Amino acid sequence: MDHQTLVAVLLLAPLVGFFINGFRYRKHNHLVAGAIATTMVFISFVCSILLFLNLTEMKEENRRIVVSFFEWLKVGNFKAEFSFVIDQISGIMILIITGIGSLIHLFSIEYMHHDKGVAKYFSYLNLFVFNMLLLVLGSNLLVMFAGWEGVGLCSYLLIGFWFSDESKAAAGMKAFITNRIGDAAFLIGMFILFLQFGTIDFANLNGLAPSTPTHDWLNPLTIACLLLFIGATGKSAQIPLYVWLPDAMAGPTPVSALIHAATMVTAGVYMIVRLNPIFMAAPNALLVVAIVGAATAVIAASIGIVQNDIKKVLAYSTVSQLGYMFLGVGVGAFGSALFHLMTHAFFKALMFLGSGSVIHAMHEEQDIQKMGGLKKYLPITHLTFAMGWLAILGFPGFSGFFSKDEILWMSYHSPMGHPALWVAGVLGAVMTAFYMTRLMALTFWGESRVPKNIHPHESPALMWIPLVVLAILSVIGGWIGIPHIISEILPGHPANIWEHWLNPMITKIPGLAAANPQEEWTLMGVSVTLVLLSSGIAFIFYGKASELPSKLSENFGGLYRLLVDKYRVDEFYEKALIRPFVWLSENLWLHVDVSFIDRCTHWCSNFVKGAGAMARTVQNGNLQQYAMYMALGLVVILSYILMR
Amino acid sequence: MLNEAWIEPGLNHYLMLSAIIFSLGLLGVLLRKNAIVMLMSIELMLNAVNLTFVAFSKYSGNINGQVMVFFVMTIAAAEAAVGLAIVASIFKRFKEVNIRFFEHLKG
Amino acid sequence: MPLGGVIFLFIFISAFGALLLFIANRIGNRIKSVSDVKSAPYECGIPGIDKKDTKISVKFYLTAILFILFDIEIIFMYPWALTFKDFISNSMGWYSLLCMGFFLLVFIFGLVWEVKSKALEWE
Amino acid sequence: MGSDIVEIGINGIKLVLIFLMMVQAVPILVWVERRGSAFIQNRLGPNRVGPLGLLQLLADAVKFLTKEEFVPAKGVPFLYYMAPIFALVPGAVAFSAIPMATPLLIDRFELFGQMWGPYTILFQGYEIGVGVVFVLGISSLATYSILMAGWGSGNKYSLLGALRASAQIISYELALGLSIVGVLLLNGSFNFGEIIAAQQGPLAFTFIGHTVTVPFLPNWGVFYQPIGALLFLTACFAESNRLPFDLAEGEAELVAGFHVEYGGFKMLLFFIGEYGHMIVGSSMFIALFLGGYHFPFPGITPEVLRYYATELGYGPQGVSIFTALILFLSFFVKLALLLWFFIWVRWTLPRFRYDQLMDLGWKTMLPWALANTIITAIVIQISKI
Amino acid sequence: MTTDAFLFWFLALVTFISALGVVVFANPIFSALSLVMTMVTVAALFATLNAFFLAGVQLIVYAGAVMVLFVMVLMLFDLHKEKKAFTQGAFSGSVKLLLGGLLAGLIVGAVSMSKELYKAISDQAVTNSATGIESTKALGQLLFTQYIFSFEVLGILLLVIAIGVVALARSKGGTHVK
Repeated sequence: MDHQTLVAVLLLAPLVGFFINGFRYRKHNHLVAGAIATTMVFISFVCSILLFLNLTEMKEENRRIVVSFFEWLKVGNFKAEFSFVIDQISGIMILIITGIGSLIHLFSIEYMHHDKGVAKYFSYLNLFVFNMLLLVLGSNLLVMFAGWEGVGLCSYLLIGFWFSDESKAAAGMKAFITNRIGDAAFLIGMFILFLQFGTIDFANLNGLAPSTPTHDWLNPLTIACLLLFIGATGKSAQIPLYVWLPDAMAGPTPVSALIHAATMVTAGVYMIVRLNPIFMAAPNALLVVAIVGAATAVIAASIGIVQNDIKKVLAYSTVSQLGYMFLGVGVGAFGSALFHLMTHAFFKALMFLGSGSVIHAMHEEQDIQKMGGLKKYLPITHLTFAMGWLAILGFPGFSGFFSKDEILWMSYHSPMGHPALWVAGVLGAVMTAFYMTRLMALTFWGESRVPKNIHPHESPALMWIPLVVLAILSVIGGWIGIPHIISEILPGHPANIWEHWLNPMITKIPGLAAANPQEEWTLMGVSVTLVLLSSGIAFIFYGKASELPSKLSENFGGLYRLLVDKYRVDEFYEKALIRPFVWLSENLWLHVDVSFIDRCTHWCSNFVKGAGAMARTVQNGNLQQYAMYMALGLVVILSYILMR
Repeated sequence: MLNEAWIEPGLNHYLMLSAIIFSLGLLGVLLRKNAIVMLMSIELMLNAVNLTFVAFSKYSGNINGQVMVFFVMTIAAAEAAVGLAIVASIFKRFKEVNIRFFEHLKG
Repeated sequence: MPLGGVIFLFIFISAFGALLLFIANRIGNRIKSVSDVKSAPYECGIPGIDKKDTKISVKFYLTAILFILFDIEIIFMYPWALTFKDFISNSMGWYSLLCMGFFLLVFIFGLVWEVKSKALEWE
Repeated sequence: MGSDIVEIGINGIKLVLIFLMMVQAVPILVWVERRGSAFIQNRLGPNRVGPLGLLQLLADAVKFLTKEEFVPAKGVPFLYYMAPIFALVPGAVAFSAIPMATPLLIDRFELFGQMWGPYTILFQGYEIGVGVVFVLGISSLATYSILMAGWGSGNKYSLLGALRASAQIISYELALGLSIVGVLLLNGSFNFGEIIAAQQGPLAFTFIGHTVTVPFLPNWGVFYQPIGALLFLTACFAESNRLPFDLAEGEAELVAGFHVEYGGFKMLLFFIGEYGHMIVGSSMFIALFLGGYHFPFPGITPEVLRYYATELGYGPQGVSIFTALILFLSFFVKLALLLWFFIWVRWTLPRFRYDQLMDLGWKTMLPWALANTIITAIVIQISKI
Repeated sequence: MTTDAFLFWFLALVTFISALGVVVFANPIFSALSLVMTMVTVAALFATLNAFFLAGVQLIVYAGAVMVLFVMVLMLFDLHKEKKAFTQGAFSGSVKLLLGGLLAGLIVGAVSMSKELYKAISDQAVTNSATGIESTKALGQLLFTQYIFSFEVLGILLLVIAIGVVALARSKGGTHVK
């Protein structure tokens, strides 16, 4: 098969699945619908592998597959092809999306089998995969934006999947509206880029990016980059638009795993990596990205410490990890950010699915205070979850270690970084270690606090097979990107495949000094030690069922309440943005609209009414008279043309 | 006036004939009350246009015009089918084909 | 130019027929005044009902409409049949077959639908 | 029609002759029909007037001419008279497009003190490049005669008969039109001349690289398109409103269909029209499926005939006339046999019910014709004939 | 006056008269039959323009199918000569007549004053073949290559119409059943 067919199959297979399940969602039971949907995504996965293999066989200089289907839009000098590009970045992304996607589809078959709308669920999931592929593969901003909107829609549909519950429907709405704010910014950023460069094609844009960075805050490039970043904060749940993601946990758990952990929320990171030459030309924007990323990492992690809902903990963890990715992006370590994106996709999908398994076992109970000691009931889930736990901690040798360490190191070492960013990153990592250990301890270890009427049981094979696959990936996934200093002490000096692979696509950081191994070892040692320490404390706090947590929360009541209330951001938004807006609207309505504009319009309408009464004689419903006017117009135009 | 060159038919002759027939069809649409006759007049207009297409096709040596006529015929036949079906279902209920009567069907 | 022949034949036959009828009219047994009974529409002997408002099945024009639509589809097959061998010699036979295959698929779908919807049933 | 006045004249006379031939065939056919039906039904038929009742025709003509003339009270006189006249037109016009033999070559000759010629006179009314489409198009005009008659009579029975007849005709026109697509696919031509020329000689075709020759069979379309031929012939029966498809007349319920109010010579014209349809259908069937004017023996080709004629000492003009006449004989015999077949079927099969008739047209013949088309196309593509 | 010219003028005259008949006959059935005549002469005009296949299609589709439908429906409805066949209103009527006349006059005037278009290239054109087979084949080639999309869409359009017409014929007429 040639590339065109492969890409077409890759894209269309999920869409076909969407149509099959979507049109017959009342007829299909969970096995039929699940089999169709999973097969379709698996077909896509196979296509991705084939394409990726094709990619590896190509020469390094022009390692890209461009497939153009048709010209989508052509207005003046604005031209957008409906075309797709597969290069080092999107090649990896499609593997992640379709690979993890098919695992999660597989998991969903059993997880959703009690649900009535299971075929609808699968059709949405397939539509999501299609849109995500559109987003990732699009060779220009417009196609990407189409996918961007599409995943937003699917996210909305899936968060509000159980829309009969009002709060869940509201959560979907919240996600949608919050995303919309970001999307508007994204769109404006896109327009500015087009005005600036006259193209929206990624290859052309990246080629046209100025080589000398601009430090002007009001430079259109900086503004465009900031606007695009606002779009990214919407989709990737960063400050200030992160509030939707925790609420998005209202959706089915596999959805959280696929959309709100592994793929969609990383779209912002992907977009910035995709446009890295442009962003490199606007260091001010990158600085903002780094600060926002670091802040998000710390704040989200701190909220995560006190959450009791298993999925909420994971949600804040996701926000925090996304913060890491943006931190990496912000300091110019695009490759490391993408690396963390991948490892995070592995272990966070794993943990979400694991939590899904737990929730399934607990009969829809999500409060970790009511769990504990689940180790003996759910051995496989516990083991795999523990792998994810070690990975997210950054335990040496696990995947998260390599990627997180790389970002931390770069935030210190890169000329665009700053020690303060490193400190923030380590702080975030320490808190991450704390709340993840707390989660493990409260859920799996210690005394059982399970209510009497619930009898936890291990999930069926269809559910734990994806867990095992993801656990293996979480453990070994990091070894393709071993830092130099570690590879030097390892036998055979394994190369950093990841860096080598992405090298042609990533702009070099100007003025990057050679790494000082001693410095790097030190920093790594510090962060790992702190992380281990923190998880040890958490284990003592929660694993041993001590009194310490409650004492602490009493002593630091204010801080604790603040954390439990998630820094009262939602309330702040309510007070600072929504209320004034409503007040303004009401006043505008009462004083401007009713008393002034309405009068104008009434006058207008009266005028129109009068004029209409006169003109009505023309508009009498007589078809032949209408035809006569047409003929009259024809005669007039003809005589004008002839007499000219 | 009636010299030899004028008698020999050329593109202009066909165009003029088509214009006249088109105008007749137009008058039919404008003046007749019977909806079916109006539909027939529309067919007449379409035929006139087809004639123009074919004439241009011949005199420019371009077969595209004939393909267009083919399509126009199809669409015209389809239009007649739908139009007559509508008129027929109105007639079945109201026993009326006067176009002015159709105005009362709105709303 | 065969067209001249066609038109000639058209006119000739019409004239011939008219002439025959005229002769028959002249020779035929002509009646001075045709009685009302004789000229009344044939009604099997029972008194004729003046009202011509007979209910005639809508099937007739439905058949005619469907005939138009299917007839056009068949007409579209003629240029295809004519050029099929040319397409084959340009090794585009399968392409041509595929194009017409899709068209025929729609055609068959329409036919099956009409049969299923009982539009072609005559009680 | 021709390049000079004499050629135009010859062609005009030829057209008139073809038309008169068709008209003249009708009394003979009526006689054959009556005698044939009597033969089939084991009775005598007309046998009083003249030998074997042959002069019955003449007596009938006289009777028709002297029938009384009037227009029904509710009728529309113009349409009432136009309908029988128009019934003649489509049959004759379509029939003239079908070649009946090879062309005649006329040497130069002197007339009115001037030299004329040489001419090539086609043994057909006129040669139409898109003959098949032409014949179908002209035949489809036949409906108007029926509708005009039905309306012009001002009688509800005749109107109902006309509507039934026209619904039947158009329904079967679909199957008719579709059944010849296979032939068109095989020949890639609308021209009767080319289609007939392709059917010359022994049955020979190429199938996936192998050339198969059957020396004792002619290369006729009916061997390639048996289903198409069957459907075409059936549709021809329906098109000419013959039994078993004579629902339009329906003696029991419609008393005679659209010509219930007609009598005398006008009725005769309708008869001529009906037989004209039979003749057109038969000759088109001959041209498409039965090798046209070619002999059923693959050995006797026009070339062979020309050779014999040359051997007999004829000049080019004589050779062409000899060949054409012999081939015309072949055509004529085929036509006569087919017409007899029409008559035979009429007196053998009972009539369909109207719903059965429509079902046959729409639900049986149309799908079969479609299948035939598709299979033919696929076989052609695979075997690359 | 050549044969071609004679044919053209004869056909033009018949076409004009029958087209006029469509508009002026008070009895719709005569209008329809007049239109049939127009269709047939237009087919003949196509033939004078060497579009033989189209002439045949015109006969089959228009004269043989569409007009049969018209005539059948008119007969089914039992429409007789209408007492008021034309819309009333002397003023609008005259304006409409004037418009029709003006339109025809403008086009005819414009055409007659313009030079002969395309005279030079008309000789070697593919559409000038005597038998019409080449032009028909070219038409088929074009239909199945350049216009293939329109062709398939037409197929679907016809299907939609077939379904819609059956639905319409079934409807008891009107959505507001009182």
